[in-house]
Amino acid sequence: MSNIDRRTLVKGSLAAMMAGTAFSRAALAQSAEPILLGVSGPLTGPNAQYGAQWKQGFDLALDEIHAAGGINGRKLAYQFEDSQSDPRQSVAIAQKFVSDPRIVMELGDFSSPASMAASPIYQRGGLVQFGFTNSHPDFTKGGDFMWSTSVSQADEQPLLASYAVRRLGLKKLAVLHLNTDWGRTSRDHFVKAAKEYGAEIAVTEGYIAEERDFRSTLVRVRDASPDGLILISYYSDGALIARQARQVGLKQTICAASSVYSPKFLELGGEAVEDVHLGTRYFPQDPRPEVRKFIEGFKAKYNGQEPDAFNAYSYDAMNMAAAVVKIGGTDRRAIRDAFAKVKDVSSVIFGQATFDVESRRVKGAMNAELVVRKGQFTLWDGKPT
Amino acid sequence: MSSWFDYTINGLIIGNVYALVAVGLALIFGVSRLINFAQGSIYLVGAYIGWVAVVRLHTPLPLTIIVVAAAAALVGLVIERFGLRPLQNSVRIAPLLATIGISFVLDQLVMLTFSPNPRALPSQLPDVRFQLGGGTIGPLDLLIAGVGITSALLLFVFLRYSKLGWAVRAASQDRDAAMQMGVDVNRVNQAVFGIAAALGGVSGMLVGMYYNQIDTAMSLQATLKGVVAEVVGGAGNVPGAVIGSLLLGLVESYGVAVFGTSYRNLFAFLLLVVVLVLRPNGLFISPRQAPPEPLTGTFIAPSRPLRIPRWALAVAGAIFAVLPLFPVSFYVLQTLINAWLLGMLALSLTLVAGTMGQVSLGHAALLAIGAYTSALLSLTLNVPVGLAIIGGGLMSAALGTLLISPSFRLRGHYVSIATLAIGEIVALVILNWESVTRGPIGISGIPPLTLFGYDLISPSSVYWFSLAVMVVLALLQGRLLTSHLGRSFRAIRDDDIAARAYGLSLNRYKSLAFIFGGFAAGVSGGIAAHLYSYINHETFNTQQSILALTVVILGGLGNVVGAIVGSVALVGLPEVFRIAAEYRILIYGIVLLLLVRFRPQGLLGTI
Amino acid sequence: MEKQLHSMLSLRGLTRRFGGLTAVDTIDLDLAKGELISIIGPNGAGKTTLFNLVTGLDRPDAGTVSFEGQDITGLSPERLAAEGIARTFQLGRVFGNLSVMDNVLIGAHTRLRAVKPAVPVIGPLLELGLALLRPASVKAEEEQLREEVKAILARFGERLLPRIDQPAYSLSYANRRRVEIARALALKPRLLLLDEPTAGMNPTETAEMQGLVAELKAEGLTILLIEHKLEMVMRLSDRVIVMDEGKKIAEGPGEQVRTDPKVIEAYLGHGLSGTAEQESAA
Amino acid sequence: MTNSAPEALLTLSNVNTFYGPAQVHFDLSITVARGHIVCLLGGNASGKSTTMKIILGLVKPRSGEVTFDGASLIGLSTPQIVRRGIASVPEARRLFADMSVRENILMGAFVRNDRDAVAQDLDRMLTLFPKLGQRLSQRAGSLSGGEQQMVAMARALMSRPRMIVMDEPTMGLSPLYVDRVLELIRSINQAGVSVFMVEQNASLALEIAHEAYVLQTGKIVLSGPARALKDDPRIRDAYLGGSEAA
Repeated sequence: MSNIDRRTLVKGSLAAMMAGTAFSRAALAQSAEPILLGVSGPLTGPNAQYGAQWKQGFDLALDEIHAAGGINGRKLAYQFEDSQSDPRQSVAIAQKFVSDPRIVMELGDFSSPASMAASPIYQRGGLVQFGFTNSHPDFTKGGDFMWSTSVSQADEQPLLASYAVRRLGLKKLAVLHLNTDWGRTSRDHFVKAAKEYGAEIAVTEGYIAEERDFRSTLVRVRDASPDGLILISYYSDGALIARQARQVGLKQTICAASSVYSPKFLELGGEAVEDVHLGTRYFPQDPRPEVRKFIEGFKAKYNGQEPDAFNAYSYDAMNMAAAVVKIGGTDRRAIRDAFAKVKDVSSVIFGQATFDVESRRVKGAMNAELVVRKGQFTLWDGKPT
Repeated sequence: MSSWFDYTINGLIIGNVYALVAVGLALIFGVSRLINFAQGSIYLVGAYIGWVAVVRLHTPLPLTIIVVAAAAALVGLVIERFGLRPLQNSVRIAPLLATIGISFVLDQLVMLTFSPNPRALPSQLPDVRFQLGGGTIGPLDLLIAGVGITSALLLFVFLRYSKLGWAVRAASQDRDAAMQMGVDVNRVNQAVFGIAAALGGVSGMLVGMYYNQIDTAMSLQATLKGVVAEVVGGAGNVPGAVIGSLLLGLVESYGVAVFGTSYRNLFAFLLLVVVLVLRPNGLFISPRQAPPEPLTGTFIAPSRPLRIPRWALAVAGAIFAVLPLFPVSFYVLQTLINAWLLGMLALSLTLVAGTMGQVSLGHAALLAIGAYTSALLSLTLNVPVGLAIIGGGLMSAALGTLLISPSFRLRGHYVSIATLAIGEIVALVILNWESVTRGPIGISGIPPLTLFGYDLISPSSVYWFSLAVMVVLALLQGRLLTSHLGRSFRAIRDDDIAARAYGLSLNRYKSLAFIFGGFAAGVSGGIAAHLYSYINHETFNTQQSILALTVVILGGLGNVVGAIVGSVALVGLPEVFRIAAEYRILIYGIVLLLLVRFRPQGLLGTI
Repeated sequence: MEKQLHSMLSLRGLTRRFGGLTAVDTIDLDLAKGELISIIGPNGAGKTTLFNLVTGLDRPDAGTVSFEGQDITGLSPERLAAEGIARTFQLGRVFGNLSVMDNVLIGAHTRLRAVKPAVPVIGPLLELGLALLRPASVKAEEEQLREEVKAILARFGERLLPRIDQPAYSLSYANRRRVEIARALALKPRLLLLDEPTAGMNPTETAEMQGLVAELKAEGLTILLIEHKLEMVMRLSDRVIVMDEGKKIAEGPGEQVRTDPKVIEAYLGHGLSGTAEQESAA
Repeated sequence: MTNSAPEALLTLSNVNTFYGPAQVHFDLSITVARGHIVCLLGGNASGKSTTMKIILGLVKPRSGEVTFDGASLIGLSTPQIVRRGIASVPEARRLFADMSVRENILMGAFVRNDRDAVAQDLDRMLTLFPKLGQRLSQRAGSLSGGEQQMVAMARALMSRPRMIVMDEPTMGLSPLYVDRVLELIRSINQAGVSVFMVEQNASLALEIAHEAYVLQTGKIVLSGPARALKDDPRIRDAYLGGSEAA
């Protein structure tokens, strides 16, 4: 530790630091210690639930990776630092990871402010920041060390729009979206696509994450007399909106973004989410082998608990990290380069994931059209609700 | 027409929900003159106890209510006995800070026990809906309204006709005189906390059932809305709190109706500021005459500050200045950079809250103004980063002072509440003013720090830069404090009436304090923007304001060195506790409580 | 009542109500330059409210206040301080955390010139700049004021000078009252309002204070005094005004007021003051 | 009233009190005999009000003993002391301003549980203070100073105390009320309640007191039977004012 620091201090230059990292890596390569990944994410604070879900996905993936012999015989491990999704803490964590030679790659952070504030440090420090939930369009523009498997909303939203407009035949839409960078970007892509498909956007309403009461918002929606409600929401707020929509007597078809896909959505929404349509990456009966393995493994490890989207993201992310480390070894630059080399990594979200080197994202997320029937996510049978 | 009816009904329904929290807050404020920031946490605890009762123990509703009320009351009693009673004779701000610390601890305990995942809390009432206007209401709406109104009525009857109720009222009006009538004031406090907590717990449970959802993030929101409703109605006034809550619900609902959903909270906080400006004591409390003589500061107690010799400061400064030359990790440097940035904010706040006595709870807004100004100047107008940061400081000084000026005529707690609201308003304007601030997308690609054409990107150079800026600001502030302005600020803090009688215009000097402090905060925000390269409306949030206030109180109000020491301590502590992972915020909360308990005048003392 | 040609302060029909209570009820008063008028009356008679109305801390519901021929009704206290009206407070309002020196320097606030340039609008910003830069003129002014403060404090003998750097909260009650008076003097007032300056003082201290007020009067200062200690009132006052329940019930030279049956009935009473008792008995 | 060494009801012996570093009382010793009116004279800040607070347990002395009816009061809370039979009329009345006059008076009976007797006592107060009858439902804060004093005294009597301590009961009252208050104190006393009063107005106090103490900056400088003190030239100098002129 002090080895690299002393060197960097003398010159204070980044090149020296990188050299130091490479140097110390050589010494480490021989050891039987696990290959260490850094994770920066929320374990406390308002987004703590997502950090907890990440852990579940990571641990499941690691079990499988180790069962399959690990990374060329070495184990893979992660060091989870709590950032509370706060940029001030994520930058400190970034420095910590960058200057810790054991860390070969970083995963996270959760929110865009926390992730993107840390990006310059990872970029300059030459450590990959693998932001697997960062859908902000500018995230990967932070530099060539920023990679993401978060589904681009430019890809996802047209699929949702197609589901709503073309398949369900909705013509006049009310869009409710989380007023965050994600929700806003998603809304814009959705609106654009929906219009292209010939739908009219009657009203769009952005709400803040802490909002729980949507009754007045839904009166606005009602007055716009749409024939469908589009929810660009997470599962907790999505469930709240669906419940309240039914309570105030809105009977229109509801169509939601894939981010509501979670058993919690069913639990929190109860009867109100019956017949809600949603796009998703996978579904419980999905015959794809990677999905079966994930769902069954998850249920077995976590007492029958159903996995949700964030579990899947983190599970995939850990698998992707393993694939990258297999190619890139433990050299930080080689790892960066390995992202461009990995091909067809088995993935719950993408089926087979391969990075687009230009955008440093993965294209071609799987999409299934689901509907909630009898309290279960089921593949839509094409019948109107 | 029918839509307006629906908006009205919806406003009243959500108003009822707010009332459940506001009534408890009002009851406590009435007796203790304390805004209980832990009320939302009790609400949270109630919701989870309700979950245990309903989902695990399958209790019927009446029993659920009794269980939740009893358990929450117990929590309230514990808070009163161990958290607040020991602070009875310390500075008035100490209990306020203690309630903040208690809320940290409670929220974390719930999170650790139940995991942060949201849970469904099924309603135990039959799901029948009654048509009302264009919408429907269900039995829970009626139950919540019933509980709100019934508890307000019961409280009214209790206060008016029971012996203990009389004791509560007597104690709230004159503690000493009540004691002289044989009233055991500690008992009264306990009773009040017990009742308020029972009410808070039951309301958390009912609201959880109402939304079929409970999670650990519900606490702060509940507190914020409850405080707004309570202050609008007139702090300490129970029926006022109910009416304030309904009014808040209506204003929010109509705000949504007219301007759209994302403006909702903007209207809530605007309502609060407008009410405070027009009727500084809330709608239902008659304006009081000037506070009785002698008045020695609202929050400030006399204390002997710890004098640190100049040479010691110089030595400490020198050690920190040469630190990057030694083998310390970049992580340590980055942590200290965070401390220096927080230090600038704390300098700003210790000037306005400590030296000037305007305890601001919305100081993060000044960071945000500085950060956005600097980011936009450098991005869209290509202003060199160094100048852009100064521009951010100036904008924060000017705009921040202008925005906070409505609070200049307020005193004590009301200043804190008004600034809290103003801080929220700034964040919401940033969210909604998309043409300038890019709304929720935020500003990315902010150029890194540069100085005279040199990029400051290595941690050491950023460290030196931020340290230097902070030291310069600290020295300037030290100089300010020794000038006639420092004297004038402190005079206004100690006794604004006497200060006015000697020609000190409150507007002028409060403005000057905010201009100087706003500059420091704006510079801090500006540096942060260039350091992070990306900011949005959530980067500078209420938690930052609370953290800054904690730093200032810990360091000692008005104490320049204390602000810096406090910043290092409060940035450092959570990092030190990092090994404790999920437990670190809990530990932090406990450390905070202990500090408040044993050193309420701050580590270095009030100046 | 004789008409004052050069009335420094005149009140006409001054009235202030609080709820149902009329604290100050149509009060007329004329105070000539150099004159000392005492206001006496039971607590709650409205004396302090009257002071608040004159110094701008409270606004009258009716009536006018004029100072040197100018209508100053409803002006802010800070404006009135700049006009040269200084006051002390009934129970004392010192700045607890400020040193004695700083307390008295606040009194000189309205006289700051070098550091408070009389430029409109940007004046406050210049004030901030000057406070930070502290050019020679500002330093000199501060130095000179500090000397003045010491001279003022010297009027109280050794009571305050040795405690010049102590925070006011550490002072005895009587010393806090002295600090208040010193602060008022530092304003170089044209009109001084003293609200019970000897409250809480023992006979020796009272005598000292009486001497000081007499000195100030001899120096030509115009003074309005609220005081309960009758002897002091009788010795110092040119005229005495007696208030009761907000109304002026008597006005005139001390001896005349003291023997006024209305005053004896409402304020002095029978057996309230040794002297009054004897005289009314006589 | 006889002077045959009546039994002591309340005693303070060698009490030393501090506020922070400042000493307020120096070896204060005071005795209130059963059935007597005892008055403590002194200027502002001489420590008079603190003496009252010590008796009521609102301020704890650093050393010394306070006994009431033979038992120590040290360490008891104010409510406990009130239950022992000491009622108070605090300085500046300290009514509960937003409560009604009736509620204020009944607050005085807070320590009692005999509802019927309390109701009777309320009626007795109204015969003692007839003017309050019409004001019962009014806010106490809206009363005049004299009326407030009546309420404060009625309130104190409602606990059926053995002793009442009063802090400047005549302060700021018009002479009409001063006379009335003095009459009342006398009649309360004649009904068997001992009175300890703190007063600045020496001539008034000495008129009705049996014994008096003079407190100056925390020390008792004079004490004795009121009649004797009334003629003491030192008292005349310090408190009766205008003696030189006379």
